[in-house]
Amino acid sequence: MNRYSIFTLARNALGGHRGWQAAWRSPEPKRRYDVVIVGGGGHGLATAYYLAREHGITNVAVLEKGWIGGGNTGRNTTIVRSNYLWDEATHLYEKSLKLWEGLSQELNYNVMFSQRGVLNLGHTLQDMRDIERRVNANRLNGVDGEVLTTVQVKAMVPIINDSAHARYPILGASLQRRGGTARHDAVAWGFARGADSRGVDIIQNCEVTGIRRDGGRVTGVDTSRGFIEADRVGVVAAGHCGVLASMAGIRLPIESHPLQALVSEPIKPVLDTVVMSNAVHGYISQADKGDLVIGAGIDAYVGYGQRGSFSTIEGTLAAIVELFPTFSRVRMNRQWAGIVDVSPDACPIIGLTPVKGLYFNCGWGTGGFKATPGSGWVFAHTIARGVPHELNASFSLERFATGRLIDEHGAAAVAH
Amino acid sequence: MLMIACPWCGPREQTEFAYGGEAHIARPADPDAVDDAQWADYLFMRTNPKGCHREQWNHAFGCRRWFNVERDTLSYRITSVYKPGERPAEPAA
Amino acid sequence: MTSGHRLAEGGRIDRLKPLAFTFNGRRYGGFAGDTLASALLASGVTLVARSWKYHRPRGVVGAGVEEPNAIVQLESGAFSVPNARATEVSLYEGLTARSVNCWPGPEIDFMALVQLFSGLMPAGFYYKTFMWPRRLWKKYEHYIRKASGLGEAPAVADASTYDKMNAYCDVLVAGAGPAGLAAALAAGRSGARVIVADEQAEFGGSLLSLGSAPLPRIGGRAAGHWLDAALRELRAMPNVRMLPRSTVFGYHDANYLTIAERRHDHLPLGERAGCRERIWRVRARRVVLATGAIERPLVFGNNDRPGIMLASAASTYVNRYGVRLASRAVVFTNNDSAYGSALDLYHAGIEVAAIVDSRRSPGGEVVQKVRDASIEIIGGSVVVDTRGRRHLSAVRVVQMDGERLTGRPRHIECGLLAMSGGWSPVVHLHAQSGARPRFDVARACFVPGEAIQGERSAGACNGTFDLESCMGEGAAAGAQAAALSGFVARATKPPAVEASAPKAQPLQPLWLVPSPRGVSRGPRQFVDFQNDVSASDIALAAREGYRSIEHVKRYTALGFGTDQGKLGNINGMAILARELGQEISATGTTTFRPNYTPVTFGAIAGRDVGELFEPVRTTALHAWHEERGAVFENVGQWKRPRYFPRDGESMHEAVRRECLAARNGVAIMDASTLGKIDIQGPDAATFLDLVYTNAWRKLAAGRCRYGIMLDENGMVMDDGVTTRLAENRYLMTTTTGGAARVLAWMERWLQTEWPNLKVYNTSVTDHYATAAIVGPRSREVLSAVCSDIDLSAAAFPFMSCRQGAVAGAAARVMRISFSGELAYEVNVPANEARHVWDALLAAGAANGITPYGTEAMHVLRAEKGYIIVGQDTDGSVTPADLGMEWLVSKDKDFIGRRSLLRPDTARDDRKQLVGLLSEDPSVVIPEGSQLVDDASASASAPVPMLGHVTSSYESPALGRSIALALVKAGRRRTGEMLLAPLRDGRRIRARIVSPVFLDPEGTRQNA
Amino acid sequence: MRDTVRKESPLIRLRLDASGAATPGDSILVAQERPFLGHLNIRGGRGDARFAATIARVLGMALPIAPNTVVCDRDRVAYWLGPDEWLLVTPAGGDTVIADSLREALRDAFSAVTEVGSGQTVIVLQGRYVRELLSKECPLDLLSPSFGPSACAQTRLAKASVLLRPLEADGMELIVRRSFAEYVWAWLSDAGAEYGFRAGT
Ligand SMILES: Cc1cc2nc3c(=O)[nH]c(=O)nc-3n(C[C@H](O)[C@H](O)[C@H](O)COP(=O)(O)OP(=O)(O)OC[C@H]3O[C@@H](n4cnc5c(N)ncnc54)[C@H](O)[C@@H]3O)c2cc1C
Ligand SMILES: NC(=O)c1ccc[n+]([C@@H]2O[C@H](COP(=O)([O-])OP(=O)(O)OC[C@H]3O[C@@H](n4cnc5c(N)ncnc54)[C@H](O)[C@@H]3O)[C@@H](O)[C@H]2O)c1
Ligand SMILES: Cc1cc2nc3c(=O)[nH]c(=O)nc-3n(C[C@H](O)[C@H](O)[C@H](O)COP(=O)(O)O)c2cc1C
Ligand SMILES: [Zn+2]
Repeated sequence: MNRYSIFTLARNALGGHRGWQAAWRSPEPKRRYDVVIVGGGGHGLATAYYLAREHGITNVAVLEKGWIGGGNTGRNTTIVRSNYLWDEATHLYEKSLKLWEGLSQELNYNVMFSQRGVLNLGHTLQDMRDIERRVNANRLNGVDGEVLTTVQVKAMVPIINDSAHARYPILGASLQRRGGTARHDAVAWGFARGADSRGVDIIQNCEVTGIRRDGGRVTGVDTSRGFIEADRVGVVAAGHCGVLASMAGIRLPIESHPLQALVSEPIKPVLDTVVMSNAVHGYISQADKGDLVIGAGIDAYVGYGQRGSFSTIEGTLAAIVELFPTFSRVRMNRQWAGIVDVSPDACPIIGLTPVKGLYFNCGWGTGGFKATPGSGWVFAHTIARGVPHELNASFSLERFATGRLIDEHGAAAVAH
Repeated sequence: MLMIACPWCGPREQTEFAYGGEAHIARPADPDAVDDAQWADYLFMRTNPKGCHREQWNHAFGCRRWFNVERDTLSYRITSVYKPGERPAEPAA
Repeated sequence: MTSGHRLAEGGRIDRLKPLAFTFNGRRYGGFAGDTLASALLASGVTLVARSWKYHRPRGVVGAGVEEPNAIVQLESGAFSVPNARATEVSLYEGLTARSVNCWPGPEIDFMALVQLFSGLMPAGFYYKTFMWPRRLWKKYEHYIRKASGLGEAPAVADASTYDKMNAYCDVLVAGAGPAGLAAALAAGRSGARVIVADEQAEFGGSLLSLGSAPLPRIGGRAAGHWLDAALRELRAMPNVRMLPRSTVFGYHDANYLTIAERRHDHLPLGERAGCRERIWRVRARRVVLATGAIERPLVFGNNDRPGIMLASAASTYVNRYGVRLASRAVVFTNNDSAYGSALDLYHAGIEVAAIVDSRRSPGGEVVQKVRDASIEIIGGSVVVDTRGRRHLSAVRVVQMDGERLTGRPRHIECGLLAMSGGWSPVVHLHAQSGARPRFDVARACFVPGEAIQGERSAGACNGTFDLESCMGEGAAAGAQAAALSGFVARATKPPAVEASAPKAQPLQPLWLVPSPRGVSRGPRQFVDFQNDVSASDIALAAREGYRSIEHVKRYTALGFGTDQGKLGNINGMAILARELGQEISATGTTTFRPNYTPVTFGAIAGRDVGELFEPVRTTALHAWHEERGAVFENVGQWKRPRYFPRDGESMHEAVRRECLAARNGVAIMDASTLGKIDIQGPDAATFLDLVYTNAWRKLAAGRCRYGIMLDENGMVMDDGVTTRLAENRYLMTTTTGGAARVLAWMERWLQTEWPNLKVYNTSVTDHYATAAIVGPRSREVLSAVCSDIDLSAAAFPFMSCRQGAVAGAAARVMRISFSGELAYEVNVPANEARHVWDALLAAGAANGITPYGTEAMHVLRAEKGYIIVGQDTDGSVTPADLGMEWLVSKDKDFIGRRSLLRPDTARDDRKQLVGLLSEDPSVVIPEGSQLVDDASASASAPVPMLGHVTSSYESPALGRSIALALVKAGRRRTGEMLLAPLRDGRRIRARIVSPVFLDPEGTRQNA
Repeated sequence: MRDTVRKESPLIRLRLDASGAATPGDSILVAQERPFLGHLNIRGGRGDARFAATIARVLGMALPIAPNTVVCDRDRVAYWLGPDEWLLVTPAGGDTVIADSLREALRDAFSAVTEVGSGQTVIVLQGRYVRELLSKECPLDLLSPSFGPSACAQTRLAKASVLLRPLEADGMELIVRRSFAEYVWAWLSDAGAEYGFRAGT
């Protein structure tokens, strides 16, 4: 593997950059692997990477029906934070955040993880109570958090509408300074390169069309490129996990919905912080390229079309202009959607299934990008050991039968 | 942007409606007769298909009636609309 | 014949209307009808921008929405527009614009120093660098950010307003070139409702750019006359709506299209009135796409210098705007259409030094015409490089044999290079509709594929490039669309076209001009001008394994710009295909998404900002509250008085006064926002038994009962008091925020799960206003205005309801209490509310009746340990958690019951509602505080938490602070001391007590 | 006694009574509130043939059976709201008497009659551009001639629910909920400014 650095870059510049190797190979699938990972999004690639790195399991294939990172990993608003409400969620996302903090160096691939701070605005008295509760819990859990007044919010984000006469005036906010954004595509590519260099086969344009089992055990997967044998299969297919579950004859408490996003034309830097608002429902950051990256709402209906309703975009931009009146004349350049896998408690399902050797990692819904390294880390552990890590033990499928939900809806914070 | 034919009011725009999720999930007649897993199945498990989906909609800004829609979740095309208690029209051969 | 850079005659500009404008601080002149781009070119300004990454000098390349380079900041202050395309900006008097992304200006740009390092900056270089040392990334990124972005967001709020319109039509025609106009005429004549939209200021599309030379005749008259007549006819049709300056920017499901109409920006600032832009949301039965085609640039060395532009753009500047682009030009092409451009230049008096044609032996009618004009044609040759500092000065032409360059290079001096690599049909809307364009090898372009929705493409966007066929297709598509919408379209023959584009010789695909030194070492061959993506970047991406066109797009930023790759994408795809040894069809396109061109946020937000962002719901007593100086709180969409400060009072003082009045005298509150649902029918009790946890059948008429309802997961979702008005009639109250949700919830169960239950629900939230009269003196006050109800405790006990007249209004009076005091809630028709309220205040004046708001209400209820759903619960709380097992019937089913039996939900050590008393009674524990026990208080993170404070107040009645909290196994811990560690380092000690702080026996409310 | 009760309409705070009369014209669009009318919500008829007959007998008029239509009878208008739901709008004060007699007559039928007159109000718009104005944020095809007198529709206007009824000669009646009335009015006057929106009495 070529090392990436300013020196190798300079050296290659002399040769017209013709010396670079492929970041990952494009091998033909083998007949058998120790572990097959279904889904070449960030989570699947991270799982393969950590399987190889942490557990020495390298006879692994990542099967991706399209191009790696082309699912939600490549179409999300890239917000990373760990200030969740419930302990279980906080610990999982904090593990992830810690991994983010060294990820570029670890992968030798700059994923542009940018800790520019995440603000969650409060607009009602109850919002503020919830913010207090969450920030207090975060700090006791060892996660950084602050509660800001309106004046402090304004000082951080001078262009925000702090009018007391706004329909829903800003009453304050929570701030996690270690939160921020990352370059989504680079995350997929960096993990792919890391996994590939440790022997993992990344196989694109390979759609899993069936999950074979022998009684209660998984034996492999049928794909658009033939049958691939494996006695451990980890499914990390986000919006498509329901489809894959039905291939294995199991049902999941998941619905797949379109979640839209949009970007403005690139403008000079004006917004240095990630701003999220639940009550006014908009969230926004400015990418390093200059475009404003804006998350639009989720459409209520089940949808696999990677597109949503225009009315949702209208509502989102009204919220953005309400929060940032000076953005009124900025123009929207492009919009798109992903397919998010929403669970009843807005928390993921990571663990074993009734089928032996078959593992699922899904339900990240509108907020799993930030979990990418952590999710891969715990899932690798779960697959390697056959039991969940303590960080994901609570995120089992059984919780829906026992009632032990981890209800992040209660946090009254959008889960991005 | 869907156009949904309310069985009473006729075609109306999506923004007049509220979505209600998968249809034909019957509440267990005797909840005590089912075990926790079966109850969880009723409460949470969804078929969530990529393709033909039968789902509930409510004409919230109109006649406030609930009804069923059969819709393709990939193309978003609506293939049938029918009242509660009815079955969808068989697709024309 | 010419004066400077403007032709003496011709074009659609009005030379009698000169306009002055400012660009980069210098004043220039133009004419009405100009765009900013044409006016700049006619003023001799060709260097208008610097490129995004390398800060290379750039000029105008196109003449329309495809323009990647000429991005300007228009105006300033509240009128500022970032990233306007000079080619789209209509000139007006006083226009001010400046270049973006360069400092101090495009001529001298210090940022251009980065060109020295451009070798270190191939595609994706940042993924390989800026990683060490780790902590410096923030700094690196700071500079990366500074260098990025084009224009600037305005610094002040927008002064303009925006509008939206819903519209239905039978036929929507997108694009009003010859194909679109033919379609609109055919459909319009049938009587169908037609909308025809075009993004340009004038209708006519490519007809507006026709030169005087090979001028086609349509229907026997000059093309311009045909156009005028067509527009006259369309304007006269009442069923046709014409929308100029209107871009169809999105094609959504179910033939729903969105159009952005720009109504203002072509006017001088002082003349702008009404809304600036209007979004049309169109439901079309059928759609005719007639969006034309965009010419393709050619990819060769240093193909980005100012002075190099599309051949069709050159024609447009000459023909439509009368711009004399240069004195000497070279044309570089692989197809016939640029020959027309050469003739346009020639007829405008521009010397055409040569046509460089990659085809070995160009021939045919148009070629002959060029030969007749004594223009040299250099066949089988390509331009491989160009010269010039800030403007093109010469091109280097080499013979090409297959892929090989041969022979001696030849330098030709010129100030304009007009290039044409063929045409790309604008298949964007077709693709957005869900259809898949397919690559047509013969025509070497993507053309529309099979339609998925009710649309059809006609004209150049369909890959049809001669005028007569374009019009024929348009007319046919328009007639068909009308017919499919149920109209009878008379089969009118499309007008005959004479002398349109003469029979063409086939184009020779030329996606990448071979580079003399190889793609990676030779001069940069730009593919995407805006994002500085060159052919070598694409090759590098392919080499590094980014093989999908989607990866290449994301790795190189190809097509990521404000132009969305309208010029460059196709060349990029073809270059990638070549690198991978694939067919172009195998490489495919990236996904076409809205918006076709960028749309203003404000327009999409429309009126839903400011005052109209969300409805403000107010009660019938709102005016009174305002008069009394209430401070309001948002509760859902409602405005509720939070407290009523008297002169100079703080909130604290006001709330204290209000609470004491309720406890000691009499106080009054507007409770109208509570949801009220009139439930009628023989099965009403059965139904209530299902939606509430407790039992309802035995409640006597005239009696009230508190109930909580659960979601099916067993968690508390709402609560309230319901009154049995009659045998088969109940009046349910809900929380303010929950009213709509609860009604919808109940309707859903009734209609879908239990349709056999005979129950009707009717919302009466708005019909009744409610005044709560609270306090030991409340009976006295009420009796003064209500003589026909016996208010004595015996005749009208707690939790019952009576009908009678209050201040003359027909009222329902409920003796219920959310404060623990003797209290009455008076419901009257809202139209009569103010009358009754005034009477109650007058009657209570002697007793010092005190209006109170939600804050005092919260204190009063907390003293009694009454919960607020949403504050003391959060969607994960069961009745048992709240200590309300007594409200949960064991003898019947109800929604959520089964869930309560699950092992986790039935645990008895869940978080439970308790009271908390801080050790220091003067300390109010902040709401949201987390609670820990002594043992873990000094532990390091993660500190185990036991629960949190949900409500916390100073209680005037108790003379100390009180709080409610949810605590793990809280009831068992009663008496234990917990700690609330605050963020400021303080730790508040508090003891767990019963949540009922006041009058647990209920003597006061039963008084 | 009741007569002495002072009433206030949902739009009282706008002081429309002070705004004077205006006549609709090409550049003027006039809006008026019709306050204090009687509004009765009537439910019933699910599988009960007698219901319609009883209503017709008591009211002396039939309820509209076709969805989204109205039946007008002198000064009363009955609106179809749903397959078992109607709205009857009567002159001021007329609702109480009718409600009582309906309840009496429908004593044995599964039905509900509910006064909602204070919970909503009527706004009448008049002028050439009324439908265009409403089209801005109402998703119905209002410019279609099929939405004419005798039709009605419950729909959405911006973020409020409204019940629309076309009147003769460019008129449109809007029935809105009390707590949304000021919002709807504010929206109408903002969006209607370009058509010369005026309050009339
Ligand atoms: C608009 C939007 C905004 C968001 N914003 C945020 C945010 O700000 N912060 C945040 O933390 N999260 C956010 N999310 C959520 C986040 O994107 C996802 O949770 C996360 O990226 C999921 O990663 P993944 O790797 O599990 O899924 P994906 O990246 O979707 O990967 C799953 C992969 O599985 C593949 N696949 C599916 N079926 C098959 C099959 N049968 N065979 C083979 N392969 C298959 C898919 O092609 C896909 O590539 C957002 C999501 C969206 C859509
Ligand atoms: N000689 C050649 O090779 C060649 C190639 C291409 C076109 N042509 C000529 O060009 C003409 C094509 O006619 P046509 O009518 O098909 O196209 P056109 O280019 O004349 O008209 C298309 C119109 O649609 C507008 N438009 C495009 N997208 C739009 C959108 N999303 N919203 C609103 N407006 C939009 C454009 O601004 C333009 O005005 C013919 O005369 C043809 O001969 C010739
Ligand atoms: C964080 C982020 C920033 C983006 N910025 C841009 C941008 O500046 N320009 C652009 O054209 N698209 C941008 N996109 C959108 C992509 O072009 C693309 O629409 C998205 O990845 C979804 O893929 P699809 O449209 O091919 O389905 C961005 C996407 C993301 C997730
Ligand atoms: Zn309906």
